[in-house]
Amino acid sequence: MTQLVYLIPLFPLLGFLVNGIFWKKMPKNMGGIIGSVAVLASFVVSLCIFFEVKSDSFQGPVVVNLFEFINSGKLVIPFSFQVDALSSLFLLIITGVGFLIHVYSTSYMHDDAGMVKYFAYLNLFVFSMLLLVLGSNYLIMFIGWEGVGLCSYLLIGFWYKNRDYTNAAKKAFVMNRIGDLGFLVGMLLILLNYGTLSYQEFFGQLGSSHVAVSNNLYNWIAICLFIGATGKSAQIPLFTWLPDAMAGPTPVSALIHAATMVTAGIYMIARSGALYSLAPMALNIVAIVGTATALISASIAIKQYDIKRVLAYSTVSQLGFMFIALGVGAYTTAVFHVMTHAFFKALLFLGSGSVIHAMGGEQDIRKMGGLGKKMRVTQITFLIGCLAISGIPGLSGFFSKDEILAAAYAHNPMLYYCGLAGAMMTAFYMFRLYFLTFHGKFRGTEEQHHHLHESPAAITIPLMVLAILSIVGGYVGLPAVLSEHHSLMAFLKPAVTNFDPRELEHGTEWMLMGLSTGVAVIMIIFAFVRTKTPNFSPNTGLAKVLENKWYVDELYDAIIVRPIAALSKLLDRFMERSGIDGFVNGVGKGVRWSSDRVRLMQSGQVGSYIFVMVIGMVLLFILGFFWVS
Amino acid sequence: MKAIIAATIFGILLMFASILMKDKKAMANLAIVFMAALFGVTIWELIITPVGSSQAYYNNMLNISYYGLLFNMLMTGCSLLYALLASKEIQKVGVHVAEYFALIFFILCGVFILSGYQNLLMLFIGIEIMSIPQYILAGSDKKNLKSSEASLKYFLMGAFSTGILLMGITLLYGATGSFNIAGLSFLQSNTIGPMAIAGILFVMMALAFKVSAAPMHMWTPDVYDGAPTPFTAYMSTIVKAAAFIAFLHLFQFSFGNVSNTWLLVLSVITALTLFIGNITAVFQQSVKRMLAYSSIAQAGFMLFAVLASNTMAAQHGMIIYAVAYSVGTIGIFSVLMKIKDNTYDGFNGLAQKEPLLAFVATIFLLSLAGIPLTGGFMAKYYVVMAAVQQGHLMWLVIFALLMAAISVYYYFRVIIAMYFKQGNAELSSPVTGGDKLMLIITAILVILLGIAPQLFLINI
Amino acid sequence: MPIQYYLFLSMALFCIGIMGTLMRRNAIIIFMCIELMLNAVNLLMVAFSKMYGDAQAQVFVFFIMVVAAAEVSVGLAIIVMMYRKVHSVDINILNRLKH
Amino acid sequence: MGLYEILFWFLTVMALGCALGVILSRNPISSVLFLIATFFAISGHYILMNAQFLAIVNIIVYAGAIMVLFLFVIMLMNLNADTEPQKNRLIQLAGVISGGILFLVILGALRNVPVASLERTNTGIGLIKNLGKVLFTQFVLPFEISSVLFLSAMIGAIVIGRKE
Repeated sequence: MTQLVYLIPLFPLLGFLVNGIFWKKMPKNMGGIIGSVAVLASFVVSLCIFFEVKSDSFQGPVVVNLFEFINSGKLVIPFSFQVDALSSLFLLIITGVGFLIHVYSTSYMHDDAGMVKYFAYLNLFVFSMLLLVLGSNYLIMFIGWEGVGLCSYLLIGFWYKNRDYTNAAKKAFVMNRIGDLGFLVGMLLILLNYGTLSYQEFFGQLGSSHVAVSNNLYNWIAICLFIGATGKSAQIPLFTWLPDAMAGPTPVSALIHAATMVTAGIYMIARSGALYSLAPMALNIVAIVGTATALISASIAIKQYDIKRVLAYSTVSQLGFMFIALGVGAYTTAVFHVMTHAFFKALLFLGSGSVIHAMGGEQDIRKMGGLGKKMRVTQITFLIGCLAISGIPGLSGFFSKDEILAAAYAHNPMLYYCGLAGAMMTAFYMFRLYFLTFHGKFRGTEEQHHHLHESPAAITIPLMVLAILSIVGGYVGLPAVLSEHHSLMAFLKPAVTNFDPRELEHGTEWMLMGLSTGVAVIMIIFAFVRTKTPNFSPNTGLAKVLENKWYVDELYDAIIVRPIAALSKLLDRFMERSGIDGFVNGVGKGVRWSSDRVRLMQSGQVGSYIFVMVIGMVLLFILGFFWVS
Repeated sequence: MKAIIAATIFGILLMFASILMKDKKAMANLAIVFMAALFGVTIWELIITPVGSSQAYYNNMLNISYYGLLFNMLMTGCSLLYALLASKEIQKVGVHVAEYFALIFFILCGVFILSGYQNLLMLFIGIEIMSIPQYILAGSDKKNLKSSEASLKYFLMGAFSTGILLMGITLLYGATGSFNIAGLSFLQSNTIGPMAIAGILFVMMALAFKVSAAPMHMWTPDVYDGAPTPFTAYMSTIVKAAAFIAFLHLFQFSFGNVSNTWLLVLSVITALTLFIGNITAVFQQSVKRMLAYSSIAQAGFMLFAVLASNTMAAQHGMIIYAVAYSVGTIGIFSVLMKIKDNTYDGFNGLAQKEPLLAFVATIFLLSLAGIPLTGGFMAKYYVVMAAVQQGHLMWLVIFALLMAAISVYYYFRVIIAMYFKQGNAELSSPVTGGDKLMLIITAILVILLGIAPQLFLINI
Repeated sequence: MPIQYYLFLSMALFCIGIMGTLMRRNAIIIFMCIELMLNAVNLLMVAFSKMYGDAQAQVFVFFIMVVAAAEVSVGLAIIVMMYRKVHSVDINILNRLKH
Repeated sequence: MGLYEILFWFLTVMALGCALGVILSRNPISSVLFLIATFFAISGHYILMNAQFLAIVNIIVYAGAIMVLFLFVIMLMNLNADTEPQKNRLIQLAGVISGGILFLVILGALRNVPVASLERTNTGIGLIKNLGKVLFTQFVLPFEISSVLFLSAMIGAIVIGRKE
């Protein structure tokens, strides 16, 4: 069965091709069905492979060679897939959640003229994501990595009639490219020092002595890869694109910006666990960045009024939690949280989509309220999601978050307290959102009120499935105090090198669990009290800073975007706009005379071009003659 | 050698055919048939040559290797693609259709010489055979003052660079007493003196001019902008690739021995080229001009192959880059030729009006930007990998990647205009079924290069 | 005569040619300066030929003349074409293409 | 200082002086004439180096054909000192300085070139017979290929020169 792994990305690719080629002629429903069936087929194959990997007879990772990709002298890179516990788990998450979101989209996007195109993009995304997790070397991972970035760009900008949306898409793409740069450099460092990009060969050489390297190299490679991860997984400093990316259709936010693509960075680091274990400095950086992201974005989420933005900042914050887990070496725990987060965050996004659908496109929670009466299913499933993310015992989020906190505590109590503060804020903003949306009085217009209705089955069924998963998803990884057997960890053990947080004393663990639960409950009650009488007066002081997202975008604008634009403009003038005249004119009237003179040289065109050539030649000659020798 | 003779003969035949045939379209079709025949000749020559062998001709004037023949074959293939895509536009430029095509055949003759020269005289003649037709083609749209201006500018600067090249060749001769670049007495690391270094630097500058590398790039935007678009497409692709193969050839066979003398200078040139090309492309308002600057930026990447000329990956990378860049650029230019207004605004809303045109244009732009699964990515990957293997160039590689990230901005501006903006993109001529077919084939080639680059590196 | 004398003479002529291209605005004069550069190269080539006692370099000079002749015919044709349009050979008026 | 040296220095001064005349004279016609004089000086150098045939060819081809073509064009356009646009002094100065720096840089780089003296004896390689032999044996390929160059130039004259 593992030899058939190429089928998994093949189905979405076919779906993309069919939908992409015939998007003008295809009936809308047909496009949705093709898209969903393609992902369903992949899901079925993934399930089969998952069970095969899970069975005892499965021996180690299987590498399936498809064809030779690059063959150049010493370097041979095949196009091959690697099947092991880690990739098969991600396959399930991607295709499973992906399928539910496809089904949801058939209803959600029904009124959109570009529905077939939308499904084509979505399938292309699933294809790229599968490539990312299936590849057996960093190059294929990178191809998938860029592919998902491109699809995210296309889907964020899907409703391109709004100018802000295309800007958001551009921002997402540029930020991702900056991160990709780090990834690429890391990849090149590996290539330079080890002559291979394949996971198995690279990790195999890591510990061995014949590649004489210092720990510094490990750290550098690990940091470069992590820069890539910060871009894709929206960590500080490259996180501002994710909230803006909410411009895309809601199912896209659920699939790409919550469940799958943004977790690619976690996948990458978990995959490279063998490397990170040798790079303590890089791990510390990961942990610190993760903590900072978790706290800052959670604090921003507290004061947001756009339902999707709250969820977006919450996603950033949860990703921060995952990075904390990675940073303390608990890779499986991070993967565990990826899984549970995929369930409950997809649920929350889809729930918010259902709300937005009912409200006729309104996303401001100040204009909602009391929706619970009209939308029972959405309310209940949303509540389950909120409980799960807040870490209420018995739901999936509790188990994974608790494991992260325990691991952090074992590593460094300081990290634990920060994490706890993050969890506290999470519970508050989620329930603030929940209460403002579903309870109290309706604050929208009369017309919206009239239109309120529960969504159709294609929307509610995925909600219900995800709600069930959000409840039971955590039972694959019970904490040590409750069970001796942590099935997820046992499953991932062959694929992921790991630190086991369960070495804590039982008493300590009970205490940690109790503390986080207690805090969550208190915050929920606090949120309930605060939202009883909603007060939307303009914010002042810290709240205003939070509402404006700590002014991070403005900061970037001032220190990066503007200087680059200015430099570009300057060069443009200086080099090409026959422009020393322009430059000199700008200095003032006093130099107009000389401006006139200088302009004569520049407007000489051919003459000035040859002039630049000669000057350049002279300088390079000086460099070549007197510098080198 | 067969290809050189065939290209010349086809060119001459076309000149005579223009006496007999007055119909432009028939002329163009005849030229396409000839081009296909030339493609056949290059394939035949490739097949009968044993893998990895090389054959010297006429007292080592030429030394045609399998690698060079493969390059010839691929470039002729690209020329065929170009002829098919652009023949209608070429007919619009002026009345001398047969002459234009004859010049293109002569340029190809120069290309074939440059892929296998072994004597500096052949390098000089090859470059001139390639350049003089370009001066003429640039000025062929006589109704348009811009075209004449481009031609004159190109001519003056080109002649200037010829002087530089000749000075370099003379100094190299003075230092070694030989014109044979693979000769035993030519440039050995233990005997190299200041005169040889001066020669190397002069030749490097002149070749930098031909591949439009900074600081010798100044002609590029003006000439590419002013020349008739179909000829810009040819000048910026096949001709440039040939200049690069000449560059690589020289550095691989002779200058490679003494790389410590020029590596720093060439790295600085590469960095400058990348910087100027990418940064200035950002601020352009005309897509045609943006493509001119982007061709400077792409040249910066191709210089990586020259920098690492002694590695296998560099030689593979050069072929992949030449093909990927040529095919992608020919593709995007043939889309550009269909658009009436060459500014970014001219592309607004193209996706609504001509979805196929917009789609293939997107693929070409993605390839130029180096997004994975397109040829452009593979090409960049190969050359960067070669530079990494060479060592000592990590700073340049990182800088190049940064610049590649910037390049996404201006390539994507076109995509945004096509897909995300409202507008009524006007076409200069209707897109026929044949055009569509050719564009789809071109796009498939771009993707194929990205998925299976090995297909294009037959046996090397 | 030491070869240096010819080397420096030729370099001096070459650089005078370059100065000329930088100083003048008349396209024809610029072109003439380029011819001067080519002649400087020819002179040096012949000197080296004498130094090595090798006829190759003199044949090379031949080819340079051949190419120069071809370039002149094309170049003057282009200049004349330009003159017909704008009635000037001043390169400063060639500024429709910029930015 | 023998006749050889006197001739050498005379021709050198003449070549440099006339070259300066080319770039400094205001009247295009005198520029052309100065250039022709430079070519004569260079031909004189060729004779000193026993490249007799090249000396003749240089005069016939360059001074005789190419420069006459230039003169034709200049007279056709009726250019003279008054119509010749002049660049600004500053720019001219910049041109002189950058050209001069280039000269100095090359001079500095090449000052250590090993000294080799050119023999005064006549080796006979510059005779038409020897050159012909080399040209038609060793260099036969470039000789044939340069015909392509002339074909292109011919086409250029047609495409560019002919009125439509």
